[in-house]
Amino acid sequence: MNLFNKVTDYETARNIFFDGMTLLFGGFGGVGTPPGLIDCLIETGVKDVKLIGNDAGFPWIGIGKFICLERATSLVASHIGSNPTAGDLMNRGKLDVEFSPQGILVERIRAGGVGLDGFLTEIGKGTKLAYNKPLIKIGEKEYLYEAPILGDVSIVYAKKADTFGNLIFDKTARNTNPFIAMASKVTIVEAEEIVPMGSLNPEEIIVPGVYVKYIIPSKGYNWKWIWEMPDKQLRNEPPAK
Amino acid sequence: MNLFNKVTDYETARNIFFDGMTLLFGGFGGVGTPPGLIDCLIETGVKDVKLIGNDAGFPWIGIGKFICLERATSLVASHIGSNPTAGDLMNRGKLDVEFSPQGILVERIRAGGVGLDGFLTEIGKGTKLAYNKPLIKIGEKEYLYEAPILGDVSIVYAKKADTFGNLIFDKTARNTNPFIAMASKVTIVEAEEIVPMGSLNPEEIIVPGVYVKYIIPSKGYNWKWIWEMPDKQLRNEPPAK
Amino acid sequence: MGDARQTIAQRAAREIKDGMIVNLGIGIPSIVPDFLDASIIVFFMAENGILGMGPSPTVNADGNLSNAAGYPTSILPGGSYFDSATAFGMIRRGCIDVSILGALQVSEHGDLANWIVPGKRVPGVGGAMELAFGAKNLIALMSHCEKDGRPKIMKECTLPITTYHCVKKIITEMAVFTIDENALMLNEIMPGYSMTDIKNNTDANFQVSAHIKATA
Amino acid sequence: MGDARQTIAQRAAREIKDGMIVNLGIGIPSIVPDFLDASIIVFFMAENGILGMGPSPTVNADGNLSNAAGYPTSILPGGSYFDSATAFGMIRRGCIDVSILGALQVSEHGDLANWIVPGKRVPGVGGAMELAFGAKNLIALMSHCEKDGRPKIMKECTLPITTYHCVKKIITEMAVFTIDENALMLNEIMPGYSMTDIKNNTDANFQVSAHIKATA
Repeated sequence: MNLFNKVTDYETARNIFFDGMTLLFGGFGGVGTPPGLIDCLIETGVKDVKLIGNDAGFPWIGIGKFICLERATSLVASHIGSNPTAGDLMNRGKLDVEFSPQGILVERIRAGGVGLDGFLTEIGKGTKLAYNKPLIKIGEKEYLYEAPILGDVSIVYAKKADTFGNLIFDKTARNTNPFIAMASKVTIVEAEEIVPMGSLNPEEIIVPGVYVKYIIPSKGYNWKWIWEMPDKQLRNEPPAK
Repeated sequence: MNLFNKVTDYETARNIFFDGMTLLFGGFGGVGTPPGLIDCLIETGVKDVKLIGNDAGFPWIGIGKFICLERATSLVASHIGSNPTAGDLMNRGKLDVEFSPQGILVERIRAGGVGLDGFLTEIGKGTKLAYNKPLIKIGEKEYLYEAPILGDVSIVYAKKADTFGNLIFDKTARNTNPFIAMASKVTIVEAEEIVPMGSLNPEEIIVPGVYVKYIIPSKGYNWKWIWEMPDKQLRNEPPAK
Repeated sequence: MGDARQTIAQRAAREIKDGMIVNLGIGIPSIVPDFLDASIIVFFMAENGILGMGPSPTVNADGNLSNAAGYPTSILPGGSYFDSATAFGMIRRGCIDVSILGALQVSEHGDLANWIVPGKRVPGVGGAMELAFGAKNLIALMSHCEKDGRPKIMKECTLPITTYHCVKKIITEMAVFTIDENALMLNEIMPGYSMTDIKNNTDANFQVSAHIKATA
Repeated sequence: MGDARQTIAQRAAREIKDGMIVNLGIGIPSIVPDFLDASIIVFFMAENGILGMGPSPTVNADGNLSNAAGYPTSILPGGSYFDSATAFGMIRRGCIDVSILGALQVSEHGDLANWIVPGKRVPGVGGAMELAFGAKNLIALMSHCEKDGRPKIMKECTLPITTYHCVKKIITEMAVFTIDENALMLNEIMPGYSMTDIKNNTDANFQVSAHIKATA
């Protein structure tokens, strides 16, 4: 069943995280962020983490839970509006936030994941987000250079993984996960279901197993979704440290 | 059934092709090249066509049938080894061939299809294929700039299309088709089966319908595959003009 | 602002025609589908990776089926799921007929500011830059003024710009403006408001359309 | 060359170990799987877009299930289909344990020439540049000499280079060489050939391994 020795447990995951690592996390507003691996990350006590992912989650949801603990030193994301604590940490100089246009960010992660050395775009040209990006002239036009992103560790949430690491996703929980899965030295997948090789239709596989190092069974989301928390006060409060 | 007026016939396709057009064709060694649209292209008599696709097919298979008629002026491809006539035309100065590394070519088509302005890579640096490509210095390293590819018309072969143009493909006939489908002003899909909206599982759709303008029913491949033609002589002969 | 949000979303829904591909940003735009005529067929896409969103479910909400705001949605026949790189590919490539975004400020030239209030509110840029760059038609929705009464339609934005010269239409609870060739034009006055209200609450030069109407 | 092809492919098959991800180019490499021990599990990938290829089918060949040479193949449990951009993503990203390519010439420094004979044979570069660039281990397969007897293992390639300093091992019908730190080393002499044959047919400086063996 575990021919490639990829199927493992949270104990293994715990030993992969390290202080100062660049951590890529799948998910979009917490949807598709692996809940068990977030808790595992929190339990390890790792610090000085450089985070890269679509957004800061909500204080109780997704990567937001970890951000609120002030153990990340930087975050590259497209927005942090749903997590007031992240904005607060940024304004207090405790979290270095680099904003990237959302589609540009996922393309930078893809570029890393597929071994390209970055790309050119006009998006963001002339705005505050372009301040640290080289301007490249091709013909008569100038473009921003967007560098590829590669991480030390990626955490991914999948609907099903087979024992080779082939992945499929569930509805909009797919989002950034396929490229997050490709862009780190070590990719850990939390899967709702782990199935034998041959159980997945080869046409429906989204991420081929070559990119996946570890697979861990999930117990599913363990947070309340934003629409399940009518109390606005409660929503915006960070969890206890 | 045809709510979006995308489902049509070869008569419509015939009127879309024009002299001097840049034509992007799906397929890899003819596998996944739309046979009905190739015949339709041949019948129209269009000329001075600029072709872009993975390879030159075989003399009897895929785009090879059209190339042998000497109505293409140029071809951007990764190899033409399976179509001796293409090599012959190139050596006689009748077909301007630009070779691109295979994966770089499909990424250039993808870049066009997803609205990026090209990318950087080290692949091909220092070789004859790099002669016309800008060298871009980022930090201490130099990279080749690879420009995006956009076509006038794309021809695509799909297993199933729904009436909105959502596409799924069959096994290795997928190859370059998803990105060819995204990278032209007008995309025509030849589909083995056309189904109502809602018939395809939303998780398995490879190309969302927004990229597809026309859908035409296929009668399937009408050529013999290379392994079905044991006569080596016959294989390499171009079809009668 | 509760009622104003409804009013704005309801008016915005009328911009959406049969067969269109539509993107809705977070905030007010995300409630626009609730005001659509059920007879028209529209493909709503969201940048997290869905095309063909249906109405928000009232029961059995699924955490893995959400719009770009993180709220539950549904999928219609012909819809598809994909990764967010594919979603932004569509956006940059010009496949979106109309994009409806929330705004913090819009200038009379169509400059959009919607990603940051330095030192205070830090929502972030999200997908707005790509949407503003790629959409065939960009509509900005916002309350006409700040809570303290300061106008949000201005000669020049005071907040950092998301994208220059991109907004084609502004819908507030007071009015509908169009922006064409960099000129702002008042087209509609919303119910309960007067020309005087709009003049007093707009800090921009604008013309008044010869065909101006009170919105029904 | 019929027999030589078989000999080369059979020897190349021994480079493939349990659990490896392997890419095979067109030509001789495409017949390597036919010589694999059935007991080992290998994921063959091809750049058209398949991972987990099985043996070539002898009946019921499917035109839509082919290797990168356009010939029919099959898929094993755990295999997947994808587009060719994804295929090359894996290749550039270093996911391929061993890549086995056909060659026209290889230099003693490991330079590979396999895409064009100017004015004559024009196969084209295919995916060789990416494979040579990204694979953890690159093995070149070729007949030891041209049909007219000219050596193909040389001090410097005379044909245009595909990728510099990339070949780690050369397998011909006469011999197996390794290339390490730019130095060519003879490791094995194939059945039916002698050291003299190899010296007479190789136009490159090479050392002879202390552990040289005749291939069983």
